[in-house]
Amino acid sequence: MKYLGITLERPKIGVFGFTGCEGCQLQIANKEETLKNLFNSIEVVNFREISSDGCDDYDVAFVEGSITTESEVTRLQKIRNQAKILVAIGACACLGGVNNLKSRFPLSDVVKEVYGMHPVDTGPVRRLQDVVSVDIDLPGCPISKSEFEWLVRNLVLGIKPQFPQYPVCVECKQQLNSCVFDMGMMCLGPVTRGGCNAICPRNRFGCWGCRGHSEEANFESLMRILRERGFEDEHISERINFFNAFNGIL
Amino acid sequence: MDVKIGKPINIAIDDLTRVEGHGNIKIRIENGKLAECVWEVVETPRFFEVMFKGLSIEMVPLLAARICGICSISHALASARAIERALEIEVPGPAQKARLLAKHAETLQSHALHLFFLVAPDFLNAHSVIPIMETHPHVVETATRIRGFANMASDLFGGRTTHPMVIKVGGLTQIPRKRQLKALAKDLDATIPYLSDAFDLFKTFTMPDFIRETEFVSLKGKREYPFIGGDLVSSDGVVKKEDDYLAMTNEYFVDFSNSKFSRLSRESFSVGALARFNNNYELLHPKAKEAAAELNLKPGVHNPFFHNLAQLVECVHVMYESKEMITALIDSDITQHETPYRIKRGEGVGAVEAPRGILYHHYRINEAGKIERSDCVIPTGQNHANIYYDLHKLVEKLIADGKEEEISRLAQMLVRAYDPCISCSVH
Amino acid sequence: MSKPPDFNRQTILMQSERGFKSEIIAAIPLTAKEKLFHIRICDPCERENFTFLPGQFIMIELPGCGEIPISISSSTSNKEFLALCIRNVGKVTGMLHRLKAGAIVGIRGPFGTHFPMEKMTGYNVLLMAGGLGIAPLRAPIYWANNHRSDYKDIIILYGAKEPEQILFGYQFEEWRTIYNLNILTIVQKADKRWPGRKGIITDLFGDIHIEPDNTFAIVCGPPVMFKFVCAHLSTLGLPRQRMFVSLERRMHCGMGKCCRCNVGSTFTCLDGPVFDYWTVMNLKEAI
Amino acid sequence: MLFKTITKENFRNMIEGIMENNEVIGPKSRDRDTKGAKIYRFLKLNSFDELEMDYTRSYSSPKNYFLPFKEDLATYDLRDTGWEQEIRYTIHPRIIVGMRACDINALLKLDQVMLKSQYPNPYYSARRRNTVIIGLDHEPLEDCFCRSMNTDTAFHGFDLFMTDIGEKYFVAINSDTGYMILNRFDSCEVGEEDQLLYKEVRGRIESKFKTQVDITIVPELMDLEFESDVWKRWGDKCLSCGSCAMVCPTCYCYGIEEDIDLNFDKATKRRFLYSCNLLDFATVAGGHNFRPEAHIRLKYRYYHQFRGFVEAFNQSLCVGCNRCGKACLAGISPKAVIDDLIGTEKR
Ligand SMILES: Cc1cc2nc3c(=O)[nH]c(=O)nc-3n(C[C@H](O)[C@H](O)[C@H](O)COP(=O)(O)OP(=O)(O)OC[C@H]3O[C@@H](n4cnc5c(N)ncnc54)[C@H](O)[C@@H]3O)c2cc1C
Ligand code: SF4
Ligand code: SF4
Ligand code: SF4
Repeated sequence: MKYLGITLERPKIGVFGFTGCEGCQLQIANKEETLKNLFNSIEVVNFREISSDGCDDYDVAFVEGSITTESEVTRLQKIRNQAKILVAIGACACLGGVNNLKSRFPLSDVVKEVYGMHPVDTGPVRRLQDVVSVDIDLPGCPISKSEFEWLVRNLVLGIKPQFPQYPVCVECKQQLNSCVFDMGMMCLGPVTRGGCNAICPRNRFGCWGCRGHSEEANFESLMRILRERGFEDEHISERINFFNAFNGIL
Repeated sequence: MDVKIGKPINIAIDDLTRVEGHGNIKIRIENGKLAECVWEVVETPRFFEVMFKGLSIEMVPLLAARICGICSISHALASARAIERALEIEVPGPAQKARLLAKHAETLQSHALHLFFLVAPDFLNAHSVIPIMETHPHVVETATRIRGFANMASDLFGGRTTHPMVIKVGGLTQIPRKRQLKALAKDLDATIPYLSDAFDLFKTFTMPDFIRETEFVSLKGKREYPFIGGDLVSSDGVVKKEDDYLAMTNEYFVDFSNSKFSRLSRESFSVGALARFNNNYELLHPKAKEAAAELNLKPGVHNPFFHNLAQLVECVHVMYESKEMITALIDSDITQHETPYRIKRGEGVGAVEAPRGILYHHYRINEAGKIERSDCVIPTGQNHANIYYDLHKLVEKLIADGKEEEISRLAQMLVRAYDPCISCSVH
Repeated sequence: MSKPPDFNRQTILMQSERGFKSEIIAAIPLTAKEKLFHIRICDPCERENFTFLPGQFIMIELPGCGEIPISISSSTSNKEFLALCIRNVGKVTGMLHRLKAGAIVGIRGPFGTHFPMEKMTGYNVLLMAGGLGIAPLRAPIYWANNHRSDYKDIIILYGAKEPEQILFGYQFEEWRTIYNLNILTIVQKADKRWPGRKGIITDLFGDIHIEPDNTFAIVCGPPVMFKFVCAHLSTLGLPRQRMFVSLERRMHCGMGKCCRCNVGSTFTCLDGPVFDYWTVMNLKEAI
Repeated sequence: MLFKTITKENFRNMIEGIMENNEVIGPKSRDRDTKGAKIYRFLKLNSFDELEMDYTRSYSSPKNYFLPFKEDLATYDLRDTGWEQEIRYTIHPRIIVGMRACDINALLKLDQVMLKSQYPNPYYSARRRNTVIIGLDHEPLEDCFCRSMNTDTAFHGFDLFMTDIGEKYFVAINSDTGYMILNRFDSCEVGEEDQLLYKEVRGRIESKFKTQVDITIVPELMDLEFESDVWKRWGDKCLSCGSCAMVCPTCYCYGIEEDIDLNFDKATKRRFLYSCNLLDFATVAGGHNFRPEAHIRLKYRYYHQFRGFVEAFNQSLCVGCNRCGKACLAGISPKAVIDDLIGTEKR
């Protein structure tokens, strides 16, 4: 592959999963129409979910899931040491994601509730960046294939990708959606990072903030708006903490 | 027969590939005897049952979907159904149809992913689908077409391919417009011919010869091949009500697995495509029955490798049934898509046939509309024990047949045939 | 306010949307961050017709990567190629720095206003640049040389952070001797090997004599520099309308459509980037 | 100007006739708000019955049919060191039914920038020339202030403009295309009674304006009150979400992005509408942001609308539809901000 005379290297990539639903990894294999081109521009050297071929010679590691055990920490550190670029994919890896909902209860109670006396290894929910340094956060729950491909194109070109700084509302308006607030629903679109084409409001469903907060989001104003519209704090807090994207607001 | 007192064989497959989640196979053969054979589930648990606690019911389908990246629609449906039963409300007819269509889309998506991307490489001597793109482009094209339709349908009925947001307590946030349905029907018509390519391919694969008498558990269909709700049935004759699922699953702990094991009439039982096929064959779409005949597949199969073929037959079933349902939707009034509800204290179970087998969600709601207790029983969780005992028998058979060199490959293929969804089972 | 050269409608469409294919004929490293690109419009006819005035800029495009505004830093009489001095700061500039001679890029333009060289006839010209600000000053310097007899004294004051960051230092001697200009440099930080002056650019005012009634000034550099320098010049008695600055703004079109470069009620790409300082003072949030 | 009338029945025939071979855009509703009122948007119509002639105000303006939210400007075939560019401005003819006077006036303002300036925008121009506009009068809503902006009536910029006079529409014809379309279907000459009815309707419309915004000294105030804490007050509420600019019929700020395909042999240059309220609108190389704070960006939007555009074209950019005020969750509306600036709003 060449671009304006520069030979482009196919980056060697590895895809790894930690504590998560593997939905993000699945997105990578999903929408096969472009799969062939995708594999033409990258070399997949480690992707357990779809391939038995596995080696540890990768440049870019895509890592899904949050970190909840010590053995995961060690595994992640190994990946970090190998990869030139480490990309956190999905809400679990970038934010902690829904996994963090368990943190509302003491850890010992959590284990007892599900496993009784049966011993299991688990710990607090950590984002990848709580454990190692992360180069790029690819947000979403799940990630979108088109954004993943866009990221790959940037990586191949050697460009640091610039994610939208603006909130979901921009794209929501561009879809000509009716604002779900007008229909009496709550939405975190005004403070959530855009880039998903407002897929939830498009489906008549408020945004839950899976992509993390937008740059310099105006939380105070949103809280005022939500309260004015009669949403109760308890309800708001539930929504805001769902993906662990807005720590400490409520 | 030569009695070989061979070298000890040690097979340790860490992180089995081409399955969802993390699981290990450990096999040790000493003095020509099976000394150890375990199916280890090492996935880290996420404690969904705790995560649900205290949440409002409206968030439940959303969170439930995150249990699994592949069968998120099933989880959303099972949880919504459980809550709706707790609230004692009925979802409007068109929404029920649309939900079933979403379900079908997922079944197709999941089966096609498994068959073409995860299973086919074993039969085509490849490590993954990537080299197959070069060597067998038509295989990939068939998969792409079928999954392309499935993706389009789940975008339409679920909002996106994974983690649907359209499925909500009481119905759906919206129902596709007729124009969209017509476009989908057209795409489906163009996709159905590709099924025969899939059949041509799978007819060339010989499933390994292995039989272990098994109890099969599934939903019990009344008039239709069952996917959402209804009675529970086992091939050993057990029939139970949906609410009585605990009597069907009987979960217990083993020390080498983070997922629970299950049993019913025997040491283990099996759920999934083969169980549905065996228990509800009569209710399959005529086209699917034809397809089964083409593969020489008759109800009462006890070879676990035939899970693959049963999945293929189900692909036929869901595609033809989807076609009929879409046509029916286009011809009917589809404006009603949700039932308003009042929050009240209650308890409910929702059973749904996920691609990998029967899935149960169970919630208790307090008067404020918050979840008090929840329980989810995952198909792969129910299959773990069966996989474990199958593995034993398979390895013993291979030792007896003197085919030790086959053990590793066939053991992996066996586990893969169940299409396990491990992270889901350790939710 | 002066308008850019007039085009007929056809060329406007051509230039504004299509642009010219151009070949990089040389990419010369100047410092660690800056490179000088020589770019030649591929089509000989288009090359011949391409004219610009000192201070104007072009949009340079790498298809699939992006398009950015860059000042032209070559002589208006150079018909062979355009020189662009580009600092590597991000996506497009970074990619440009990786390109080798032979690569084809797109250019649109020229856009914007120019330094009114014609008005300066008979005057002293004081050119002041900070850092990369020297890039847009090369065109007026060449112009002044080409019309040397039109102007009286020409003085260049150039300030940089460190000696290693001085741009075009290799030309200073030529400018001094052959072009007959006076050029003074100053750096903020340097070790002992630096024989020249240390300090900020306004320190150089002590070294030169400015006749306020007889001088035009051109100032290019970071916004903070305008403030100090222009304030200083006005205390010396230089009218603000005889000081010219070049503003930097974000730009996506160069044609007054994208509004990104809008300051107050003015578009930097149409009414600028070259403004006289009086106008700038009257623009809200200009500096 | 020529005037005719057309019966509602014939109007239906006309639209259906046009629809056979052309794309027709009109107000449609899908959702209802909490009070049960319909929420309208301009969308492609598949049948006449989808067209809602009694619509109030579309949530978003039909601007996007002239300046799409995203638009490919050029495509490239990349090869080795070079590339070939392809630009196409061809556009299929399109009919927009039901545009309000304010929206038509908004187009006229955009024309100033996009057609009549030094560098005409060929993409806009192609869309503008290939779009037939059929306007429609309506009674003002509570918060419409187009009257104050002098955009409550349209005298040009459309092909046909209709006023509902009961059984019939009273039609103003402003272009040859409009004339030809109307002539192909049964229309009638304007009778005395029609004229009376028309006057009555116009009178009724005019009497119903409730919201007034006094903009006489606003351009000056923009400069005088540049440092006023009015801006800070409203800016603190601003979510910097860009909704106002997206729904606005005249906001036209945009950005360019380029993209390359996975084979690295095709590239696209794309324009996307942007908003000056978005955080990175004015950042430049080196990370410097000329408008880092929400209130500065908010002020800038008003500055451009009520001061910058006035200086350039002797008219405000705002047409008074109050779509931005409606769309803004934080309740920032031109009326409120300007009143506050003038000092008429109780502080
Ligand atoms: C009239 C004018 C003349 C200029 N002349 C020169 C010159 O001669 N030499 C030189 O090196 N630079 C010059 N610049 C600056 C140059 O345009 C920016 O360095 C360039 O746009 C950065 O692009 P990038 O893709 O490399 O950076 P990006 O990776 O896009 O971003 C890096 C930073 O640049 C900002 N940026 C992005 N696009 C633009 C844009 N279109 N305009 C301004 N900032 C932007 C971003 O906000 C970001 O902060 C000039 C700018 C203007 C307005
Ligand atoms: S981010 Fe969402 S989709 Fe991705 S792994 Fe986590 S739960 Fe699954
Ligand atoms: S629905 Fe949400 S994202 Fe869309 S405009 Fe309204 S608040 Fe913004
Ligand atoms: S709308 Fe919100 S919740 Fe939905 S995908 Fe976008 S960021 Fe995530």
